[in-house]
Amino acid sequence: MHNYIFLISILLVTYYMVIVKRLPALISGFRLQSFLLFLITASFAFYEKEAALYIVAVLILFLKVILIPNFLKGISRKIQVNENLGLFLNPQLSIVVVLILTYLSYLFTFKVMTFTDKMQSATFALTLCIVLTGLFIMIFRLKAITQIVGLLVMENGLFLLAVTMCKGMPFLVEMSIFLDVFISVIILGIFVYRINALFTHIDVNKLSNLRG
Amino acid sequence: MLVRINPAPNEASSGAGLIRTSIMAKIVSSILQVVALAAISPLVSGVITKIKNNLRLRRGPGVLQPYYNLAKLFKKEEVISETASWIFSAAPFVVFAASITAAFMVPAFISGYKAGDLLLLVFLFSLARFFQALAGLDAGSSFGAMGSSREMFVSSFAEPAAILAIFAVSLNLGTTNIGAINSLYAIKLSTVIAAISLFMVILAETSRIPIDNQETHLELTMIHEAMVLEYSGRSLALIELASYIKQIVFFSLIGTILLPAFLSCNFANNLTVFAGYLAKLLVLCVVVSLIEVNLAKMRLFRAIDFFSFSFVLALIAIIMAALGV
Amino acid sequence: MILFYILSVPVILSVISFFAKNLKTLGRINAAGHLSVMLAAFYFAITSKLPLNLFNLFYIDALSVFFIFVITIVTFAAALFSIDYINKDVSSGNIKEKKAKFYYALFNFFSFSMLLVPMVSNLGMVWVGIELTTLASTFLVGFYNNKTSIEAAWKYIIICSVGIIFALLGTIIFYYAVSTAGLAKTLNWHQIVPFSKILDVNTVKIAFLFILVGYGTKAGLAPMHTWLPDAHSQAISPVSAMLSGVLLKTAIYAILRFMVITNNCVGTSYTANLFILFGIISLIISCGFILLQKRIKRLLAYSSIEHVGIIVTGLGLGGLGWYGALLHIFNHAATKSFMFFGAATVVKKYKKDNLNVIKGVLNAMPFCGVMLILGMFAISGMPPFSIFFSELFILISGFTQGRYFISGLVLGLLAVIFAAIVYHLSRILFGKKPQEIDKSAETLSTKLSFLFLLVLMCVVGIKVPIFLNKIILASLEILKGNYGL
Amino acid sequence: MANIFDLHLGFILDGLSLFFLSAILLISAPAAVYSLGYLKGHFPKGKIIYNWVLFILFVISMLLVVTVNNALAFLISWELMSLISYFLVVFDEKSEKSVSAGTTYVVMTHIGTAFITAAFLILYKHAGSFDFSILKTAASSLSSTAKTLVFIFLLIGFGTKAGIVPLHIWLPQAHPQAPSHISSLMSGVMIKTAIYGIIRFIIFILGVGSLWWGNLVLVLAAVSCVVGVIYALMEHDLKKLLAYHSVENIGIILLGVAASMIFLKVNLPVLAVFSLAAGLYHLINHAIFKGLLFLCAGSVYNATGTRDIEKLGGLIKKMPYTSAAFLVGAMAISALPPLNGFVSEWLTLQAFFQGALSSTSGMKVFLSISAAALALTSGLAAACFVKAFGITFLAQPRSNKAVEAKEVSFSMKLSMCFLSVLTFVFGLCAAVIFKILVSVSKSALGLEALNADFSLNNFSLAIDNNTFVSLPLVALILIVSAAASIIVIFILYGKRKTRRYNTWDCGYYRLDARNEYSATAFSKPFRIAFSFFLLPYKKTEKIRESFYHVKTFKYETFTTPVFGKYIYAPLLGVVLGIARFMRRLQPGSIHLYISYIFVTIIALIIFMKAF
Repeated sequence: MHNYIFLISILLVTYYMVIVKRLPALISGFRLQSFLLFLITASFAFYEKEAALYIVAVLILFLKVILIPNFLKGISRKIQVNENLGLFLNPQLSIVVVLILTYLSYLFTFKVMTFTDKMQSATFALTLCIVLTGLFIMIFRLKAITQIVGLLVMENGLFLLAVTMCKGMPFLVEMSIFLDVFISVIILGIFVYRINALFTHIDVNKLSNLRG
Repeated sequence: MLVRINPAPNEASSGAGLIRTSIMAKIVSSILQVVALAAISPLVSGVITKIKNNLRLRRGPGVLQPYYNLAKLFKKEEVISETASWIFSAAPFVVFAASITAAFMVPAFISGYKAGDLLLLVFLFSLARFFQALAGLDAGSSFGAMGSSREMFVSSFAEPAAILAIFAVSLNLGTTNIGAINSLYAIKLSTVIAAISLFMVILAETSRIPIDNQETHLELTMIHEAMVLEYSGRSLALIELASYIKQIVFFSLIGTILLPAFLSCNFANNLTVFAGYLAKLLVLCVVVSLIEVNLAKMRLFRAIDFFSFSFVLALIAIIMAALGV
Repeated sequence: MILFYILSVPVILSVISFFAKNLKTLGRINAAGHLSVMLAAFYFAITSKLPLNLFNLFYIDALSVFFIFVITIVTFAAALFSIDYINKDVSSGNIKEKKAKFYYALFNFFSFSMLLVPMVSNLGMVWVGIELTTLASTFLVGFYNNKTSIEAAWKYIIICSVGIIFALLGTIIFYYAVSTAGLAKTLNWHQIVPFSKILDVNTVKIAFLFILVGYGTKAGLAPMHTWLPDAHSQAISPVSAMLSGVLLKTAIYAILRFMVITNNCVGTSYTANLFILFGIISLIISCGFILLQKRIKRLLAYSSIEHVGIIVTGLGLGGLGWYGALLHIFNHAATKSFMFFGAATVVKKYKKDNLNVIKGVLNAMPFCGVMLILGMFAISGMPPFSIFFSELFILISGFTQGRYFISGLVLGLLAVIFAAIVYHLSRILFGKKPQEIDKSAETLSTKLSFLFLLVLMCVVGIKVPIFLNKIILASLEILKGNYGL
Repeated sequence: MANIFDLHLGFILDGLSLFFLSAILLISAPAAVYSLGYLKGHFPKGKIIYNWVLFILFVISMLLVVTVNNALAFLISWELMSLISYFLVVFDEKSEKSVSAGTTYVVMTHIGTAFITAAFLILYKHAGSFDFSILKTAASSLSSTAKTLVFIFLLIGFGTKAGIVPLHIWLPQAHPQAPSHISSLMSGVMIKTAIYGIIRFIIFILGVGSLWWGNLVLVLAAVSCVVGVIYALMEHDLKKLLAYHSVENIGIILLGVAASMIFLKVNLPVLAVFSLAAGLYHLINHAIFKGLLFLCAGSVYNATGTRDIEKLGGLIKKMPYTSAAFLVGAMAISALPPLNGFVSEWLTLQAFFQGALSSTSGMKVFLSISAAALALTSGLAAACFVKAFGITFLAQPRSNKAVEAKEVSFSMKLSMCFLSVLTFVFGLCAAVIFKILVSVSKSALGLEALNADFSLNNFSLAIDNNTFVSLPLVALILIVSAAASIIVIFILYGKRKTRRYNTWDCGYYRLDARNEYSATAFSKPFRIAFSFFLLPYKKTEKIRESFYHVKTFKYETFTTPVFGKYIYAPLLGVVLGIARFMRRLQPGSIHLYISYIFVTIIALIIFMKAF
C-alpha cells in the first residue's frame, strides 16, 4: 500500500516540476523526486531482501538527492542567470499536455503491454509517464539547466522502472550507470559554463547557428 | 516476298550468267544513252525558253541558244577570285561528273542494267550540290554564300519529299532500281500521285519557278544563280552543262515513271523509241513552261510549304500504294 | 591476453599524454601504439578460438571481432593523421600545447570506450559503453571552444543522451522480459540468445522499438540524426573521421545484438521492416541535405547518414543484404575517414569550409586533391572502390527478393546523391587556385594515413580478403541466431 | 552466397564482340598516333604521361565492356569506362567549362548506369547468375511485365550513354571539352558501346518482347537524328557541332537497330539481319568519319587556338592536309557517294524500303516516314557540313588567329590521312565488309542458320537481282567522266586560260573578311524554319555617342535550349524544391530536434502493428 503512496506522490512531484516557473523550484522538485525514488528503492530492498538495492538506494540518496541538485544550484548561482525557466508553453497548458501524456502512457500500458499484475501495469505506466514528462521538460523549457534536469527526470523514471519491475539491474550495470550519469552531469555542467561564457546566456533555443 | 529479297544461290548465279552474256552490250548501250542525253540536254532548256517566250507572245532566242552559250563560254578566259582555293576550280568537274553518273541511273529510252538505283541518284545530286555550295562559299563573296545557304536550305527540305515519292514509286515497282522498269509495267494511281510529288521536287531542283528563277540575277530572289555568280568561262560552261544534264535526267525519270512505253532493251533496233522519248520530253517542257509562265516565285520560306505539300502528296501515294491502288 | 593488450594500450597512451614532453613524439607514440593495437586485433582475429568468454564479463565472437577490427583500423588512421594535424594547429596558434596533450588523452579515452562496446557481454554494459563514447567525444566535438563547436557539442550530448535513455528503457524492458520468462536474471547476451524463443513476443517487440530509436539516435538514423551533422562538422577533424567512421557503427553493433534476440523471438520480418523504414527515411533526408549543402564537412556528415541508411536498409533486406551491410560498415569506415582527412586538409589550408568559396584544390595541393577525387568517387559508389560492391550486394538482395520499389528507390537516391557529391566536390577540386594560397605538399605521416585507407578501399574493392570474408560470414551466422561462433 | 564474390572473368568473343573490338582498335590506333603531335608543346610533360595512362586505361576499359561475358563484369567495366572518360573530359581542369561539362557527363551517365543496374538485377533475380548465357536462358521465362521493365530500363540506361534525345544533353558539353583525340574516341567509339549494350542485352539476351519496342526505339532514333542535326546547324563551335552530329548519327545507327527489332517481331528474319547489319555498318562508318572529323577539328584548334568557326576562315591555304581530310570526313558524314557514309545510309534506307515492301499497310507508312526523317537528316547534315567546311576553311580568314595558322605536325597528318583512306576503303569495299557484318548480325540475332547474302560479285551491294548499288562502278564513272570532260575540253578548246582577280564586289572598293557571310547568316534560314522548336530570340544593344549617332550596334541571336529549359530545369527545380523544404526541417533548434525523437517514438508505438 505504501508503495502506491510513494508512486502517487512521485507522480505529483513530477507534475509539480511541470508547472513551476523558476529554476530553484525545479531543482528542488527534482531533489524531492529523487528522495521519493530513494524511499521506494529502500522499501523494495527491504521487502525483497535484495542487498544490492540497499547500495543503490544509498547511492541515489548521495548522488541524486544531495550532490547533483547542489551542483546544479551552484551553477545557477554562479552564472547568476535569470531564475526564470523560459517557457514555450505556459504552466496551465503544460499540465494539460502532461495529463494527456499520462493518459497515453496508461493507454499504452493497458492496450499494448500485457502485464498480468495490476501493480506492474500501474508502475510501468507511471514510469513511462515520468520519462515522457522529462522529455516534455526538455522540449518545452528553454534553459540549458532545465534540459539537464529533464534528462535527470527521465533517468529517474528509468531507475524507478528498473527497481519496481526487475528489482534492479545487474549490480555492475547499475553502478556503471550511476557513474555515467554522474560524469554526464558534470560534463553538461561544464558546458553550461562555457555556453554562458561564450553566449552570455544559457537559452539553448538561441543556439541555432548550425542549421541545414 | 522473302524469296525475292533472298535470292537462292542458283538463281543468283543464273542471274549473274545472264548479266555476263549481255554485259558488254549493256555497257555500250548505257554509255551511248548517256552521251545522247548529254547531247540533247541543252536543247531541253532551249525549248522551254522558246515555249515560254511564245506563251508570253515574245519571240525569244532560238532553241539552240544554249549550245551557242556553251560554245562561247568554253572558249572564254576564266576570271578566278584571288580568295578562291582549289575547291573553286575542282567543283565544276565534280558537279559535271556527278550529273553524268546520275544519268547512268535512269532509263531514258533504254532500260536494263544500271549501276545503282534511285536512292543513289538522290545522293549523287547531293554530291554535286555539296561542291557547288562549297564553291559558292569559296570566293568569299556574300552573294555566293547566300546562294549556298539557300540552296542547302531548299534541298534539305526537298530531300524527304523526294525520298518519300521515290518510295511510293518503288513500292509499286518492287525495287528502288528504276532500271527494272519495262514497257510491260502497268502504272497505278499512286504512281501518278507520287510522280506529281516528285515533279514538284524537280521544279525546285532544276531552279525553276516557284522556288527559284533562272532568268534573274536579283540578289533577293536568286538561289542557284547566286551560287555560281563567281564562275566564268569554261567552269561556268561545265556547270551549266551539268545542270542541263540534271534537268534531262529528271525529266527522263518522270517520263519513264509515268509512261513506261517507248523503252527498249537495246539501242540499236528502233528509232521510234527515241522519237517517243523526245515526245515525252516535249510534253514535260510544255508543262514546265506553263507552270513557269503562270506562277510567281515564292518567298524563300514559303518553300517549306511547297515541299510540305509535295511531302503530303507522296505520303498519300504511299498510303494508296499500301492499299494497292 | 591480446584482448587486454588491446584495451590497455589506449588507457596507457591516455596517461602518457599528460606527461609527454614533445608533442611530435607523443603523436608518433600514439600512432605506433594504435598500430600495435590494430595488428594485435588482426592477430587476434586470425588466431583466437571464438567465441571467447572471459568471466562472463567479456564475450567475443566473430561479430565483435569484426567491429573491433574496424575500430582499430580507423583509430590507427586517425592517430596517424593527428600527428601533423595537431602539430599544425599548435604551430599556427589555434590551440595551446597543453590542450593538444589533452586532445591525445581524450582521443585515447574515446577509442578505449569504443573498443569496450563490442567486447562486453552484458547488454547493460554495452549501453554504458556507448554512453561513455558520447561523454568521451563531447569534448572533442567542442574542442575549439568557439560558439559553433560548443553549440554542436551541447546538441550532441543532449540529443544523444535523450536517445540513449530510450535505449536504456528498451534494455530494461528486455531485462524485464528475460526475468519474467523464468530465466536467470541476466543481461548477458550469450545467455539470453539460446532462450530468446521463450520470451514474451509483445514485450520484446516494444523493447526493440525503444532500442532502435535509442541507439538509432546514436547511429544517426533520420529523423533522430539532427545532432550528427553539427557534431561531425564541428569536431576536430581526425575525430570527425572516427565519429563518422566507427562511432555510428558501435551503435549499430548494439542494435545488431538486440536484433538477434528479437529475430529469434518474433521472426525476422518485424526488425526487417523497421530497418527498411529507417533506412529509406535516412536516405531521403540525407539526399535532400546533400543536394543543398554549402559546407564540406557537413556534406560528409550527411553522407554518413546516407551510408548508415544504406547499412540499415541492407540489414532490413537480409540474406546477401546482411553481408552487404557488414561489408558496407567496413567500407564506409575506411572511405569516410579517408574523405574526412581530405576535407580536413583542405579546410586547414584554405581556412574556410564553404564549398562556394574554395577553388582549385587540385592545383594548390596535388596529393590531397587527387585523394579527394578518388574518395569522391569511392564514397559515391563507383568501382573499383569497395563501396560499389557492398551497395551492389544490398541491391542484389533487394531485387532478388522482388522488393523492386525499395531497391529502386535506394538506387535512385544513390544516383541523386552521387550527382550532388560530384557536383559539390568537383567545384572545389578543379579550377584555378586563389592567389594567396601557395602550392604545398603534405607530410609523410598524413600521406601514409591517406594511402593506408586507400589501399584498404581498393583491396576490398577488388576482392574481399579471405580473412575478412571469413569473419563476415561467421558474423552472418551470428546474426542468423547461431550464437556459438 | 559466396559465388557472387568470385568474379569468373570470362570473355565472350562472338561476332558482335569481335566487331566492336576491332572498331575500338581501329579508331584508337590513329588517335594514339595523333596525340603524339597534339599534346606536344601544349601541355607539360607530366600531363602528357597522365594523358597516356588514362588513354590506355580508357581503351582497355572499352575493350573490356565489349568482351566480358558476365553482366557484373560488364557493369564494372562500364563504370570504369565512365570514370576514366570523366577524367579525360576534365583533362583541362582549370577551365570551368570542362568541369561543369564533366559533372553533367558523369552525373547523367551514372543515372543511366543506375537504370542498367536495375535491369541487370531484375534479370539476375530470375537467372541467379550474371553469366550471359544463363541470363539468356532465364530471360525467355520472364513475365512480359518484367521483360518490358527491363527493356525500358536498359533503353534509358544505354540511351543516356548513347545520347539519344532527350537524354543527350551531356554529350555536346562533354565531348568538345576532352582533348581532340579523346573526343574522337568518345564520339567515335565510346558512345557505340551503348549500342553494343542495346544489341547485346535487349536483342541478344532479352529478346524483343513485342512490336512496340521496336517502334519506340525507331521513333526515338528518328527524333534523335533530326534534333541532333538541327542543333548542329545552330552550333558554331566546331567540336560542339561535331558532338551534335554524334547525336544525329547515333540516331541513324539506332534506326537500323530498331528496324531490325521490328522485323524480328513481324517475322522477317532476313530483313532483321539486313537492317542490323546496316546499323552496324553505319556504326563503324561513323566511328571512322567522326574520329577523322574530331581529329581535324583538333588540328584546327591546335593551329589557331579557337574552335569558334566565326573566327576562322581561309584555312584551306594554310592547312592543306587538314582541310582535305576534313573535306573527306564532311563528304562521308553527308553521305555522299562513293564514300562510306553513303553506303550505310543507303543500306538503312533500303532496309526501310524492303520492310515497307514486305509488311502490312500501316507499317509501310510508318517505315516510309522514318525513311523520310532519315532523308531530312542527311539533307540537313550536308547543309551543316557545307557550313562547317565552308566557313572554317574557305574564303578569307576572319581573325588574326586564322591568319597565323600553320599546318600541323606529321603524326597528326598521318592519323588523319589514315582515317581518310579508311572512309574510301569502307565505301568502295562495301560488299566485302557488308558480308562480314551480315554474319555478325546473324550471330547477334541468333539466326546463324539463315541463308542471306547481300552482295553481288564482291563489289556490289545487292538486295536482289534488281536492287543494288555498286560503288566501285560509281567511283569509276565519276572519275572517268571527270577525266573525260577535262580531256575532251582540252582537245576541243585547248589549254585553260585563267586570270586571278578580286572577288566581284558590286563596285565596293574594299571587300574584306568583315563582308563575308558568317556561319550565323548561313544557318539563318534553318533557324527561321525550325523556329517553332529552336525558339530563337535576339538581343540588340546600341552604344551611342550622342542621341543621333549610334557608334556601335551589337546584335546577337540565341536559340533556346528546349530540353534544358523545359525538361531538365523543371526536373531539377522540383528536386531542389523538395530539398529546400527538407532544409527547413533542421532550423537549429535543439527543442525541435528532441521533439523529433519524441514524435518518432509515439508514431512507432502507434503503428507498431504495421511492422
